Amino acid sequence: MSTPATAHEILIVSIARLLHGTRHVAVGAASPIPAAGAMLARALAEAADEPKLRLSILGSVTHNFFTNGSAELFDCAAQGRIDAFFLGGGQIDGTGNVNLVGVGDYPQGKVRWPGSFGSAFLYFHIPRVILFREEHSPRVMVEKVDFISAPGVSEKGIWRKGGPYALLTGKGLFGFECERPGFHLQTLHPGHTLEEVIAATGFDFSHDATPAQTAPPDPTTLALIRGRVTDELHESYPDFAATLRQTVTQHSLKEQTT
Amino acid sequence: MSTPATAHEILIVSIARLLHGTRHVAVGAASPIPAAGAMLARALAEAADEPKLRLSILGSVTHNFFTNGSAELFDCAAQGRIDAFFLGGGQIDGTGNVNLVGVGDYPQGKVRWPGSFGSAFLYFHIPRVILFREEHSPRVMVEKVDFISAPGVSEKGIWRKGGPYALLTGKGLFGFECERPGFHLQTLHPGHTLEEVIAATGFDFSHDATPAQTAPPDPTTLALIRGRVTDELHESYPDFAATLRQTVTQHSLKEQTT
Amino acid sequence: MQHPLDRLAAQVAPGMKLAVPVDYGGVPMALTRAIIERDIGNLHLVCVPTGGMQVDMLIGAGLVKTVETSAVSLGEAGGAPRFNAAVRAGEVHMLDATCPAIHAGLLAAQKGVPFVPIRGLLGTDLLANRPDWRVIDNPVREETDSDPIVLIPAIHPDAAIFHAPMADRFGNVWIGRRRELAAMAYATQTTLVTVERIFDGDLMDDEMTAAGTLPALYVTDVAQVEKGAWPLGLWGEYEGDTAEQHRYASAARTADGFAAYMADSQQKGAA
Amino acid sequence: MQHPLDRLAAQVAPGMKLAVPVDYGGVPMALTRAIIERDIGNLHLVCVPTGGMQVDMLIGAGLVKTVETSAVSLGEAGGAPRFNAAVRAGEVHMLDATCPAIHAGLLAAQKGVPFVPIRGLLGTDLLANRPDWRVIDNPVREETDSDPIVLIPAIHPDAAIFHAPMADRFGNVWIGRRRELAAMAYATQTTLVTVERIFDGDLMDDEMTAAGTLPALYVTDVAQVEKGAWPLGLWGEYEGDTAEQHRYASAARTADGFAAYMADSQQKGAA
Repeated sequence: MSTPATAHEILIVSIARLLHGTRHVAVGAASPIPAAGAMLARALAEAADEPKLRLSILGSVTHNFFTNGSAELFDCAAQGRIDAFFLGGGQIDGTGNVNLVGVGDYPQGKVRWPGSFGSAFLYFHIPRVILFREEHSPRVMVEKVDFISAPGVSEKGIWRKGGPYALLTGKGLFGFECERPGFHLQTLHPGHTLEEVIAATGFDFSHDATPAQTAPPDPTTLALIRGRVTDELHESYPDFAATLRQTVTQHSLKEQTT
Repeated sequence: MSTPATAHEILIVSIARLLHGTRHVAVGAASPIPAAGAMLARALAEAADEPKLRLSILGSVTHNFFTNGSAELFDCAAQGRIDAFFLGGGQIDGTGNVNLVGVGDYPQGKVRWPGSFGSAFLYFHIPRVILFREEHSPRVMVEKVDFISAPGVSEKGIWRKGGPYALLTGKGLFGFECERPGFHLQTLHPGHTLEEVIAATGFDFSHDATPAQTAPPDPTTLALIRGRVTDELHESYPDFAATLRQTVTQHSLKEQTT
Repeated sequence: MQHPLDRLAAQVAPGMKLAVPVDYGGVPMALTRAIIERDIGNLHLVCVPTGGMQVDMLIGAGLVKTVETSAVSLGEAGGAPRFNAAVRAGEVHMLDATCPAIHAGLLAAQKGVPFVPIRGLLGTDLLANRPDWRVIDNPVREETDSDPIVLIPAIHPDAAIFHAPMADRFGNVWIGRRRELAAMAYATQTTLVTVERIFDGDLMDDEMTAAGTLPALYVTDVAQVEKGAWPLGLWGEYEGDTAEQHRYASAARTADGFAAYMADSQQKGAA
Repeated sequence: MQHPLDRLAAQVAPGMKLAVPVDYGGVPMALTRAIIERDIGNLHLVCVPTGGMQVDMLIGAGLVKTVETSAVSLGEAGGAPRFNAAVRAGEVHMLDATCPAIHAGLLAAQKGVPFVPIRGLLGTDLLANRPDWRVIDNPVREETDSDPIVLIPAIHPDAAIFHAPMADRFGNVWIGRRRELAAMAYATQTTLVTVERIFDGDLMDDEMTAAGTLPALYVTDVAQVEKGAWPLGLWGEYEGDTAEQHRYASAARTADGFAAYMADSQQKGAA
């Protein structure tokens, strides 16, 4: 029997589920877990004989389907050709606002992050934007972001075709409800509790009395992650692919010794 | 002694004079005389050690400096990188309006021509637009065009960096005076008279009592036209280059027999 | 077995807004004849940015309702006879434009914006006859005086069709420096391409070939048709057949001459 | 004899608005060090669309007055330390943008129009802090309800600088599919390029090479500098030197560390 899924593998399978039914997913340059999730979704679609999933990884050679310079990703999104994308965020708040700029009063805040990148545009254009941040702590999941790089919702009458679809963290998976607006805790990852998530989250969110657990990948899916997906990852994220392999081994050793 | 300049050679040298001091000249696909004039201007600039003249011939392989598709010519003009261009016109009127669309009431007129091409844009952007039409008759040189593809002048407050610089026909050369607005006959080509030009022109123009004659090319310039320029023309306009050669020969035979 | 050309033609539906390339840019003439055979009518042609023999033939065959163009001409072979006759007879609806306005409309579609501004055009009868084009006072002007500027709304063709030198088996198409072909594809959801040959390999694998490639992402279907642009030429591949172009130009001067030319050419195609 | 790099650097003047490429797009690091040696200050950097080590170094050297960018980061090597410190200290004027807004501003310059519209951005603090960006009611909307849309004014850099694989002796530069480099050049009147090697021939002579070529028309000057992007990589040519990038990232955490790193690297350059 194979070793149980690691925390990273739980994230990867969660992402693959969120991407089910999409045709073209774009992933940022430094996003190995979203890339792995998309690769898994592609492999699963192939196995189920569903339409092909195309994956564009910014900065990758093999997964770069663009030939019109760095503007093409944005044009492509605006043409409705990208179904899903990932956004991180130094701060994420309860209405889905994302802050990639810094902490404190802009511009001379206490902390400066790189900047908003394409978020202020892509959040409006791509139907399934998955907010992904492993760190789930009160400093990241805040009540109100200090700077809105990209807003979670827009007023009626504002042109908008995209927005938050889910929030995936190291502790759980949230859906986004546009009407409220706000997040709803869907599942807790194995080993995490509702109390822990409430304590780690600076914003209010809705949840069931006893949230379900994030289902681990079934054995076939797990085998795909550890085989094909890890191999495919190697080209764009060699370090992360190595880490994935190592974690599984350590995990397996730990299982054997306990 | 060489044969005197032919009518075509008078046009070619006139164009070269109009282009003096330009750095980049664009020429339409079916414009052999403007192309020859530009090639001569380039050769003269080289001989005088003046800045290099660049010549873009639309549709030519050797003279195509563009790599961004058919929009690039217009972008390039808008960036101020094209100093001179040529416009023809089914009708041209006394305020420099150009009609490339047709005769009669638009759209169902008596005659339909191809259409306005880039004129409605380039006339606003390129400083020296040379109106060039060999046929100088009342049906071409009209009092008022039936359809304005591109206006000769614009009201104050309209953004405009370019416009008519000269009108060159088979009979003479006119300058354009923006303030009036209107054309001023500068020179008559050899063999043509003021009376003839007045009769052939549907619009009023100013002129001296006794207009000067268009100066023929000096022997060195004539040699350049018959040598280097005709050779260069051959790539883009083989038929016209052959015609040029033939005309000179016939001209020369005629001279000898008279 | 269905000919690949028929497979492509079957994806063109009556009433479509169809983007077609300039005469020297890669005109899919074989596909055009297949469209005429299938009698796919009521078309709205968007010429990028001018039209030629292809447009004249489609009009002559009675398949065109609207022509959006900055010009239609047969080039060296003269005016476009069926086009000119149809305009005079009021048989086609004209949307006269200027080249960069067509490019601007496609660019707006590419960028996902409702319009793109353009300088020039003010005071023309083109603008006077295009109620869809708007004039506004430039909102970012630095001086307080007014500064009118024209806005060109996005052009969203239903399909783009063109002919190119090569494609690979993954659907990537090599368009070289004819980037208006990419602009056409970006602006639409259906792009149908004929090519001279199939490239054995992946055009995206090498930076040199990739630089001139329209990615498969934008390409709906590809069919190999040798001499697919004939009697027009294809840049870098072959010259136009000027004798045939003149033969068409003189035949098409009358509706009957046009019909005879087309019947003859269909017969040749069937042979 | 003057080194070609000095000839290029001499064409960068204090106070210029300088367009610089994204880290993986061909950053002229050798030219950047030449600019720092010459102490050309008061620069307004336009990052197309993000900046990295180049921007951080220029800021660390005290040469930057304004940064117009959608992000500055050292990528795998972490945050950009001199940039972050300068922003916190209020030493640089920030024009925070989003990637496609930078592209839109350059596009407006390329097209010779005062602005280009962009979807999105409404409700962001980016827009709130950019009084130069305008919001208007979409004039071509079909419904009568209001439809606010952002206009990005044209960005006109004084010069663009980048590094590319090759140029020919006529000044044509091969940029492959990195077409934002062309966009930078179109938008400015001065384009200074360093290249790995000189192509023996005319890049415009062959459709295959021409497809990825920025024509000499847009290129002011070219200098051959092998490994001109080091310690960054150059697409299709060489990988970035990640050890050196990390060495920079950790040295530049303090102003002194940065100064020591730069002195060391100038010394190496001189040796």
